[in-house]
Amino acid sequence: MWVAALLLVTLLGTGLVFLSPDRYAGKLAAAVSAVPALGSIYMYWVYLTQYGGTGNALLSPADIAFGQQIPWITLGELEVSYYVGLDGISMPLLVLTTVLTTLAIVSAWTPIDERQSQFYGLMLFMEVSLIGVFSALDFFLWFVFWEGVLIPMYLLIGVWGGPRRKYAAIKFFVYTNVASLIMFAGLFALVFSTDLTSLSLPAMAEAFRTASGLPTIAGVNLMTISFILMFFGFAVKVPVFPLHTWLPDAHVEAPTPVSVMLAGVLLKMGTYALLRFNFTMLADTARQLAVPLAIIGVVSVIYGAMLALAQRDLKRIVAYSSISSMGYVILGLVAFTPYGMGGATFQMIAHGLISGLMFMCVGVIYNTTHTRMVGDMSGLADRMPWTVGIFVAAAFGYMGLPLMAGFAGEYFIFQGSFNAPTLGGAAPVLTSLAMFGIVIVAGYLLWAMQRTLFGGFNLETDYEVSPAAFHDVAPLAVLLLLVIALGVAPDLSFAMIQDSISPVLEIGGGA
Amino acid sequence: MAAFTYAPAIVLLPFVSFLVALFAGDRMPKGGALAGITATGGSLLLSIWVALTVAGGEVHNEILYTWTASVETLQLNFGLLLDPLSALMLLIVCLISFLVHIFSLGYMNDEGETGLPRYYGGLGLFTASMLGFVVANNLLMAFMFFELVGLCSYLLIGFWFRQDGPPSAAKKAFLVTRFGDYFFLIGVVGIFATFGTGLFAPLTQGGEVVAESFPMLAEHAIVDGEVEGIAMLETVGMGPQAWFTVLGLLVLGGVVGKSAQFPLHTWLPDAMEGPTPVSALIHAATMVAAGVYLVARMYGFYALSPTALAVIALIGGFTALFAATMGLVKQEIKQVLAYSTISQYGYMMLALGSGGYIAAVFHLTTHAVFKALLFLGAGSVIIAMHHNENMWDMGGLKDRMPVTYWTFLAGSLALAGIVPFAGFWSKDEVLYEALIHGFGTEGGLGTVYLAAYAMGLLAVFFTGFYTFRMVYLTFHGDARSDTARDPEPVRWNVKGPLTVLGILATTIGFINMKPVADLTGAHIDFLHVWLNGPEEGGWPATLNTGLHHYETLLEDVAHVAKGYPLGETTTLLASAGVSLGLALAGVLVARSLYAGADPVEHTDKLGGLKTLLMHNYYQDEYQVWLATGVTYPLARVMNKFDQGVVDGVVNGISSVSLFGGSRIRRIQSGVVSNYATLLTLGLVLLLAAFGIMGGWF
Amino acid sequence: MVALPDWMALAPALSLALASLVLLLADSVDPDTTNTGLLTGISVLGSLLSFGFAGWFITAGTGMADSTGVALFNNQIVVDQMALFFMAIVGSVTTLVVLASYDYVAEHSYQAEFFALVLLSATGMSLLSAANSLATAFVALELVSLPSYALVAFLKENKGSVEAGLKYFLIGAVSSAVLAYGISLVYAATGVLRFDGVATAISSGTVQTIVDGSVQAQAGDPAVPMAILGVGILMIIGGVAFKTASVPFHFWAPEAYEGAPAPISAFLSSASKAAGFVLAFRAFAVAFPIGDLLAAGGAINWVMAFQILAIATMFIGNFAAATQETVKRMLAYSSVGHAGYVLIGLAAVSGSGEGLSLSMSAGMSHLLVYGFMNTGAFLFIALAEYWGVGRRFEDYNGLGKEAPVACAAMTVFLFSLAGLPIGGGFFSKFYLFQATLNVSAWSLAAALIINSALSLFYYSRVVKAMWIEEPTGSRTIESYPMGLYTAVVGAAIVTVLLLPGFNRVSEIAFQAAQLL
Amino acid sequence: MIPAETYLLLSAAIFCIGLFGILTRRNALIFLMSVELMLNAANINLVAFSLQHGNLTGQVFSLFTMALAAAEVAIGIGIILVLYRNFTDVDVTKATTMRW
Repeated sequence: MWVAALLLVTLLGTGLVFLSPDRYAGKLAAAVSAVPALGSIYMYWVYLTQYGGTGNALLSPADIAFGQQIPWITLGELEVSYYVGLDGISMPLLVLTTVLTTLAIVSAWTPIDERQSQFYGLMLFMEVSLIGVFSALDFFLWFVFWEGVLIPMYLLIGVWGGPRRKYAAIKFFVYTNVASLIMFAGLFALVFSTDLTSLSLPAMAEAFRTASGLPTIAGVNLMTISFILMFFGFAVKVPVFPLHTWLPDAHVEAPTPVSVMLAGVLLKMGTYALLRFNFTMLADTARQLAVPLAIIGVVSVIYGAMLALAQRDLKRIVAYSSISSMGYVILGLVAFTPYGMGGATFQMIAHGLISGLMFMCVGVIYNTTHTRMVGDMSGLADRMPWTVGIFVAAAFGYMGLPLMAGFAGEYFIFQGSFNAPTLGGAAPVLTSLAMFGIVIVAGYLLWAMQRTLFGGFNLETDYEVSPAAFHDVAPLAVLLLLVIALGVAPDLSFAMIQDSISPVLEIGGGA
Repeated sequence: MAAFTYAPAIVLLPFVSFLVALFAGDRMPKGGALAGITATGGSLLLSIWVALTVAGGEVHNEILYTWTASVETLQLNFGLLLDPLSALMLLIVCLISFLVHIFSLGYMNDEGETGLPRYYGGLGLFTASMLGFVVANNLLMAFMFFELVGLCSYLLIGFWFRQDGPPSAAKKAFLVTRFGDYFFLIGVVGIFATFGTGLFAPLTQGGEVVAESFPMLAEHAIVDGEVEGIAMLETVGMGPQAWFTVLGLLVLGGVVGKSAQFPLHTWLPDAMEGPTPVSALIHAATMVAAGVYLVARMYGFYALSPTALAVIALIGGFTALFAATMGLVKQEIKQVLAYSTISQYGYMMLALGSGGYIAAVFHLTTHAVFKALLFLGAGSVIIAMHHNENMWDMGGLKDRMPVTYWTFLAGSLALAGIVPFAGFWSKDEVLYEALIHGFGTEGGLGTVYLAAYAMGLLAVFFTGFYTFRMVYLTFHGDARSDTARDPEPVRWNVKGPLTVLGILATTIGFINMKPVADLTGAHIDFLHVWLNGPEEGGWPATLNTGLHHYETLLEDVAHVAKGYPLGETTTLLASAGVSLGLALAGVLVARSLYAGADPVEHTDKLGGLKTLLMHNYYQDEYQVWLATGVTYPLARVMNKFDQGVVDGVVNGISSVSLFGGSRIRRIQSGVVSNYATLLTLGLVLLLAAFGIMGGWF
Repeated sequence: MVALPDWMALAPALSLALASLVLLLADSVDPDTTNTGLLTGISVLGSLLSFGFAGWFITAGTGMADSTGVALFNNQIVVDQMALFFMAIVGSVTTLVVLASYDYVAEHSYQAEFFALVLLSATGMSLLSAANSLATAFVALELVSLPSYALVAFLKENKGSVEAGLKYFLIGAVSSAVLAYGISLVYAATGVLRFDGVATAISSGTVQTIVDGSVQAQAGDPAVPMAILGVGILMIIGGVAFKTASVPFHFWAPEAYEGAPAPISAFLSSASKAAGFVLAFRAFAVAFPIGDLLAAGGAINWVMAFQILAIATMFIGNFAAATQETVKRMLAYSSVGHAGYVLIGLAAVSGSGEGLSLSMSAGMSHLLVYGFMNTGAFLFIALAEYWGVGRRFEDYNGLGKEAPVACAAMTVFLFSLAGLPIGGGFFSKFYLFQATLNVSAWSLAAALIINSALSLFYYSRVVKAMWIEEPTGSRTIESYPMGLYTAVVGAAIVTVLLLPGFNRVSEIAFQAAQLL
Repeated sequence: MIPAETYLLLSAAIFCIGLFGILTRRNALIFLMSVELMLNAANINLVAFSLQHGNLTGQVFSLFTMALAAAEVAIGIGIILVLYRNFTDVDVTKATTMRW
């Protein structure tokens, strides 16, 4: 019921905001989005206090929290139902979504100055879809929400974006949709090779795990082919090298609040889906393919970081570094260890908060300077001290400063993958290589900060630079506090993540 | 036990002062300085209390806070380890920090600097982090605070962010140390993965060991062959000693970065862009000591690996000499001190590598005192000189600022290693340990020790020279500029800390007058006793961090032995004599060159060597080249690749599709006759195909 | 419940026919009437009645009791679930189209004729849905075609409209000749035209005849010449392909849809296509059972033929659509592409005929959903034409600001056509996908996936123009025509509602297909 | 009795002639005539096999076909008329304003 309430309230709010006059749309949207935010925080609290030790939603359906199932559609012999519920993996992501949406909406007050009601309406519509993605436990329902995210995102980038917004929007849209279709094909090749009659995720997990006698195509087991197709589909969303090129374009052109959502939550859809589908349902295959997958992850880490080094646009820097950060997640997932997989999940949250924070910081700077180019400005610390202070803190968080969430996530991943059984002798080598990302990330962020924030004040554009408004800085502060809180006490979410990860580790060969 | 109950407050007090200074500093008198002074003063008192308790034979090792308890097989904790080593270090850090806070009143407040809340906040955060590092009872916690002090260093070096130099120096400092920390992090992860724990010392409960420490586990693995539980060895396919050596060397990466050892020393001279009290606190006395402290903290682990010891000794000896030579030609007072700092930490590394655990800690202690003194003295001079740091513009300050002069002189004598000042005792012990272990140890390790010893010995001469070159240029002769003729006076808040440190620099060497003790047989080597503990039972038995344990390991596992080529006493005296002689020689050479009323530069006589030294052996150049000449162009090429090839494929697929579409639509020619033709053709083709298949014809 | 007479089963078709006659009557009473409201009212009433009857019969379970449904006229016409399902599609599309035409034809003469022709054509479609014999099917098909030729060329002064009409007519004439010849060959081979008779002939391998309404073997048991039958079936495929705008008989479609008045384009691309498919479904499922055909040997494997056609149609339609410059023509090509999707209904069948009911029900479901979303999209074009917005993509720039509701509806249509889960199109496409995988038809599945991906690209170009681009020239929209708006918004609402409500559609379609 | 195959050949020939006419002739009217030929080919089949099979189905259907062909021509002529009005020609290849 709770999930349905979240979805309905947000959906109603979406309609309301669409119909509201532009002038009030921002405030109204913030108020509307506060409802699911508070609701999900309450649910989180309930979960934390009452559901401790519950299992994985896919592997032990009896333990699902806030579950609800209503039959919906019958397609041939396939039963589709409205089936939602949460576990320790989706719960933190749900809160991340709702909280980040609210903050992103507040941070949009300043930069969004036209067609506000449509903008905020789309933001809320996206929130509905995102809530759905993280709570749906039926494949169809999930896919409806999964694709439902694309449309508002496409329009948000396309309408309110920068100069090359049309190219970026269509690229994002088509690229990710193609990926979804490929994933879809891979998944259903498998569904129809088993005797599935229900598309609920737990049923799928059960069926795939016990599937036997699958056909082989060109000597390769269908399970492997499906795994690769699905991995491809989700990897685009993550994104993973070499499927990442839509991301920098989308980030650069998107208005800042949208970038916040894109980096903060949308990328996590990819890793969340990887975790749920490839690494839970097809755990055996994932273990077999662990080494190549880990290599992909490590290459993403280094490649993304190196590219970030070559950028001048602050947003592009953060965009490429997101690729780098998500590479860690892949590495953690393939480790199949408590710290590896749990850390990967934790890193989703941590990176969601920190990258959101980084983009917001860049946005606040852009609002007043109207440029994001390193080299077009310097010495901003002189004019907007608090913003810059938070920017510095965020950047260090991004670099993995201890006692901030990013360090916890990355450390867990490294710890988990360093002696991962799935990777064998390659484990320490790959992990060490991936760790080099923390040096490069320090390189480009420190460089960018030195050039833009410090030194004598100078600005190439003709705008008056003044300290940011309270409602611009407040979301930054909130995010920073969350980042620090999770860094100091990772168990706030790591504990529930572990509860839901450990069943995953118990399945599959060699565990 | 009460002292240990309050011990967390040692760390927390400065942290509170950080918050207070940052958020309320601009509404407080002195911009938050008072909060910092109160907090560090409080910490100092508590540290003394802790030290006294430890002196009573009690130690403390306890988990305070579980960072993450979620994975039952490997929980990550924060805990306190209070043993003689950490208690000593607490004292040093609290004391210097307290004095630096007071000094800052003169250096920052009186000079009318803006941004004081930020400054004192940074100092508070630094002190808290440093203390957190010192009391850490496991490697992960140590690493975390190790990183945090790096952040504070960054923030404080870049304090004057409106200029171009400091932000750049701050970036460099963080980046270079981060490079070292990269290896450290691998080491931390590796140690946790290998041993399942990062504890420095075993946790006990009612006399029973409830959690073993990783140095002990490593010892069991190597000495007793208990390798069953260590899955990591199978993964990497190495023997225990080889793998532990790798881990030790990885951790050493962080040490080399933080303690500014070759080749990661380049950041420290640049870090002098920060305010001078910061240089005194962070870049001389405490943070840079973190690396050395870490090696000492996990000495039981390094003592198991002769290779690691050799590397440490060699890095130390080489750095000591290498940095000292660069200090010879510097013109700015803080630059000289910076290279001297690098060089002195080289000595400590040399001591640790060559089995001189006591010597290293001793030198760490004395160095903290006299180098802080020198930096603060330099700060005093800089105030007087209106922030002109060039020694060639100074001269003759002796008479105009006597307190500064005499305390600075005490510090210089200590640095140069002149008897009986603090530096003499500690440096002598470092060299002595290297020497006897060099002679006593068999094989390559002994040779390495002797080579490192030779370099360390040579550096003694240079140390004496550059130290007194600095003293003579700054304080003696005639004033060479107007500001030197009429320097700005300094107040009590500058003189006070200088005096305290001056007295300490003169006297602190007495805590471990090992030559005297050996000669007279009097038990006055207090530090030795302090770190050794009781021979039987007591805290060393509980924690396994006692000197005795380390010596056993060195002897049994690393096969480090003592040898006295000239007999025990003679060797001792000869060693002391040689190093004192060389130091004096250095002082005298400096005197002969620069003591005149109007000294001139002699560096030109060095010829090509001068250029080399002035450019610091082109260390900066090659490291900058690595960053901007190799990495950055590589990144640009990769960017081109990304835009051109990876993205090109994506756009290519779309172009090909669209091109295909534009071809396909051409079929639709608009002429209805053609449609009929194509339609017929299609039908005929189908007819033919199915006809053949069905055998209709 | 009152027991209705059997002939009432044809009520959906009859109400359409009646309405057209009333219109003709009205026209003959007042030949120059411009009382568009009245004419539209009559038409809407008729088509709504038709839709209502169809819906009522479906829910009342007509044709559910036994597999034959209500058989009329000596089994020449069978009203079963399948027929009713398509009658419902025809009724709904016709309703939307005539409603939208209210504004569209207001400025044209011959309004009554327009509506009458639409309804006559719709009557033909309704009848075609129930046709159970090649003879009735052919007649019904011509009843669909002939008025539609005239409708396409309705704008007599407009070159495009006339050209479209000409091409449509010429290709149509050739196709119907091909179809007729095919039917004659089937008759030659089997001796019967009734579907069940043909099926019996194929399964028994002997020529049949019909005596007193029941099928029996001809005296002397002459064998069915499989080669002639095969050629006949192939030609019937051709005739069907024309009506459904499938390759290689699709050439008329882009031009006809582009040149015709937009409501007629909607009508043709949705309802007429559905009518073509119902003929195909019924004929191939009932008259030419694939299992028996293959067992007999030497005959045509029409499943393979449909697979080839489906893949070719999907690719040609979508790839050509991707590079169009005008919105209407893009939609026209996309309509061709969708014909390819629906052809999966006859292509995703295993050699023994398994999976046919699943794939057919998938095709039917898609046609129903498509009926709303595609009609809606074309009606939006009608709206744009009504406003004098140009034909090209650029001309749609910034339309979202001026007409947000209509543009939002159009967005729903387009994304639903692309298969995004914003409307029923997602499920219907998935249903088709499921059908392909059900029989492991990988190539069909791949074609479906690739083309869906591509289609998103060109559909989103319209969305981009409407919402993202800034308007280029000055354009003022003065009026918001009631009829068009009602139709467009109504279609959009139904399209969205078909997402949660798809279950009902798929269930009915599946039952209907199973009953055959 | 002439065997049925002969009629089949005849009808096929007529069908092909019609088809050939469609492919080669540009005049809309001749196009239309060609279509009529093709339809009549079907009629020949229907009538011939009606006799062969001994039932009337084919004959009845051929009547339908003729009627429909007539209707088709009526519509066709109308369209050709407006074609001539708009393009001042009855050449079917002239009307190419829409293509690709």
